[in-house]
Amino acid sequence: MIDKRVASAREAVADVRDGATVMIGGFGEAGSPIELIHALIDQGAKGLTVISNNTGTGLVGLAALLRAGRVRKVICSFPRTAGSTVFPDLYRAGKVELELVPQGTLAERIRAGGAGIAAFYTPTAAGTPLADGKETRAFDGREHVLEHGLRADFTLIKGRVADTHGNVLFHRTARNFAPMMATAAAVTIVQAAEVVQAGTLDPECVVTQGIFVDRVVHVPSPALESALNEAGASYP
Amino acid sequence: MIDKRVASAREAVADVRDGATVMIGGFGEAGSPIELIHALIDQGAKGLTVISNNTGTGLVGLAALLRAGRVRKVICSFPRTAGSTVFPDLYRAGKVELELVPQGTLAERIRAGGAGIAAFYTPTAAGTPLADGKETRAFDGREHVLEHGLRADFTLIKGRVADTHGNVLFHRTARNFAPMMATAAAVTIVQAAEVVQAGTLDPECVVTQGIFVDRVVHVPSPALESALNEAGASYP
Amino acid sequence: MSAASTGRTESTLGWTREGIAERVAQDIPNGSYVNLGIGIPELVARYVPAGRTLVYHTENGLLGMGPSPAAGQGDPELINAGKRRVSMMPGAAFFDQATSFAMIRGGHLDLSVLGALQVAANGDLANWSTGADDAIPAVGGAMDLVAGVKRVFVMTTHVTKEGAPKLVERCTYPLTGRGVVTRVYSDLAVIDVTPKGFKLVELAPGVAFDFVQERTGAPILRPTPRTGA
Amino acid sequence: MSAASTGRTESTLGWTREGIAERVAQDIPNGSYVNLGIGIPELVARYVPAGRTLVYHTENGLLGMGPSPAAGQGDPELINAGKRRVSMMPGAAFFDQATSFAMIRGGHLDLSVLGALQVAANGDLANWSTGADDAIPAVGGAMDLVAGVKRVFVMTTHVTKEGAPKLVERCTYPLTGRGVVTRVYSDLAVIDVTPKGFKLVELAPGVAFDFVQERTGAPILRPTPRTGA
Repeated sequence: MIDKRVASAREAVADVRDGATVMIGGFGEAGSPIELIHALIDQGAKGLTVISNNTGTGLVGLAALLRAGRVRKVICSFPRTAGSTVFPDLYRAGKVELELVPQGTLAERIRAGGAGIAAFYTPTAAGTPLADGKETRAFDGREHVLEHGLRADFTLIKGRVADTHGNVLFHRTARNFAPMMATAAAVTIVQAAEVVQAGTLDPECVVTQGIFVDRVVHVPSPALESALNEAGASYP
Repeated sequence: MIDKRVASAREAVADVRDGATVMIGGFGEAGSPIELIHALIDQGAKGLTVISNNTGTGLVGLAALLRAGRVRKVICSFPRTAGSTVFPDLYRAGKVELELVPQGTLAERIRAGGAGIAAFYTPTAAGTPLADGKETRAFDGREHVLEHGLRADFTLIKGRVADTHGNVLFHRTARNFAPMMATAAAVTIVQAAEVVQAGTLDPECVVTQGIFVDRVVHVPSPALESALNEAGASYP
Repeated sequence: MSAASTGRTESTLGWTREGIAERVAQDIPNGSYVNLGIGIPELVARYVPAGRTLVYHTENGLLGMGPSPAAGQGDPELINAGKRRVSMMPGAAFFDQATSFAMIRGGHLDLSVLGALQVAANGDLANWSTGADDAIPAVGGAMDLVAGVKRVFVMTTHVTKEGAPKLVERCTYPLTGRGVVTRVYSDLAVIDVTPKGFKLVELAPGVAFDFVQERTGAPILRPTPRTGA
Repeated sequence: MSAASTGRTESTLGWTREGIAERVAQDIPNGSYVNLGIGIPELVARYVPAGRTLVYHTENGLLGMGPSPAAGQGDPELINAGKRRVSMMPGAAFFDQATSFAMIRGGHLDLSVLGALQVAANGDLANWSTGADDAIPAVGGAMDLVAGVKRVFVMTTHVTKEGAPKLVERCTYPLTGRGVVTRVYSDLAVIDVTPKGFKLVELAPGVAFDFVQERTGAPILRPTPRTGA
């Protein structure tokens, strides 16, 4: 019997240590695992390095984790969004470090980390300030930048349906970074709106295979950043 | 209106030039696009470089293409299989060149070629004869081999269902190399047992997206290598 | 809409931004796979001539993107790269970010239409940062798009609000990519980036060549006269 | 099956191949993700103790592989890496080769069980080629498996048909990988590869240490005595 379910988001993130690197899925609010992030705030780990595409909006989810002072460094492609003030304020105050990475390079570095590829040469960012200090090399006369794989201690992602083996389906553009992040962490935690027995999902349609997933938490009605923000919510 | 259907396999491969590089999907007989290969034999292009995992069995499909003397070089991970004699004979006679690539490196090189990644460092084959003459480099104290992306002029693959936009679903382990090969060629040709209108397939389950596919050929009852071989078939 | 469809307004010389969008749309062949940058470039989708089908890619993971639903409608997890709710067209497909940027970086998209801070005569583009000290740096997929997409069209006002040229000899803002711009569509003209620098393709109605040249930070070659039939 | 379950035959000293498979199976924890090499290693699946569920990976693109159907049954496009027809278990998933080898190379598989031509005292493995001039070189996924999977178990006869040791000081055949083997299960013994070389874990029933050492091309350390409770 294989059953990766854990009873709660709280239990799922209980062993995140201070200083851990945590990948967090989502593009804007789509795919943001808010309940897992809130459980991580409750849990208290600090000095975290967060790898995510954005930095959250309002005072909930990713923005709330930053606001709680738990994040030392962000590896990110787009840390400002309409409605994001927490990260910009912390950044201007010098209270959080930023490693800015082009979105496609971020995705590819995470995929590489999960796929055992140490590094790769990409044409993206060649000749720009984001290639400063990086090794470059010409292939077929075109400059490429050497980029290294990224790995994390934990990945937190949101799925639509997961099974007891950890196979996951996503919802539309909420898929975004989750499939790569699932592969690149020592411990991958999925919150899913629906949890089913192994054998329920179509083997042809599984997006993230169970081998990449360690813990499955059932979160039947996940909150959305926009709805929480419209309601003026803040966490905790 | 977008409609990538072409009337026949013959029409689909009509513009393959002598000396072209052709990726051909399949792992063993699973996913081997036999009708497209046979059309390529009829078409007559020679001096081809073929990128595929195997070299076919019996006297049909990939083995028949080799036997017809059309292939100058094979880039391949496992060119001998029970029931394969054509490639071994040609190879021993010095009539075909072989670039042997570990299966995962082959898959990753094709993916890289399709994804605009010029080259990558992999631990696979480090310290073995298949790394001879290749650049190596240590990451975290472990030796990695530099491998380059692969691209082709044409890709021939077999799907279960395709739509008029070129979205493709595959059948079980017939998927294998097809999704990467579809991304890595100037012209990607899919033979599909079923062809449907765009809008029919579930957008969450599409495996190969239409952007990677140029031509769709309806081959309602594709032949299987094993069945043809049992019947003693040879092509042409 | 009527102002847009005439391509002009009475108060301003040259094309309106809708007029630019309409002009861009004319140059996109049927069946193209297109990524429209956030903001003004999104207008292009409204002006695609009848009989052409374009497939829109949004880098957050959708091919076959359709128009935005009415305000308050739609799915908060069916969004575009600008984080606005969108819809999907027949033949659409969802995929992850690695696949999405494989499409971009691997040269599978036919066209990207982007905004610009500056475009240089050698095709360099600056459109992600003014380099200001207090700015929060954010790049998103811009560098990937210009590095990978086959043709990069820029849609922009010809000069800044302060009247400074946006088409320049060399970019002074941090680059998004080197030698990546194919063609610029401004309110005043359509201008190609060629190995010899900027080259006029077409002037907006009522705009004179010298008027454009005066507002451009690098020489513009005149179009090659068409010869014969 | 009765010979296998006793782990011995009357005619041969040590474990039969079924006996080796049974011994290997004992060492695989519940819930492990396992890739069994083509041929003899496939036998392991038959001997998994009751109450344990293993998930089998086959590198041609299936996780959750199940047993082969009866001859002539099954789907010719539902096959394993040995190109034999197989079935699928609840929770199975299909995927492409890039994903399959991401699982392998990325260290997601817990265990691979492979055959060997030679295993060296430093963990080097040779199992894909004898280097013979007339051989058709073919490697498949062997080099990826040994490079990426967390633990690599080798199942092998202790000596070749000609009686030469397969556990050696240094491999003479072309390598599959360097320093990759975790443990060797032969017909005579279970032997770990340690930083100090081969080290005995367990002798097959009725087999003496010296008998094994005589048939091994490198020194075997005796097991560390267990102390106290």
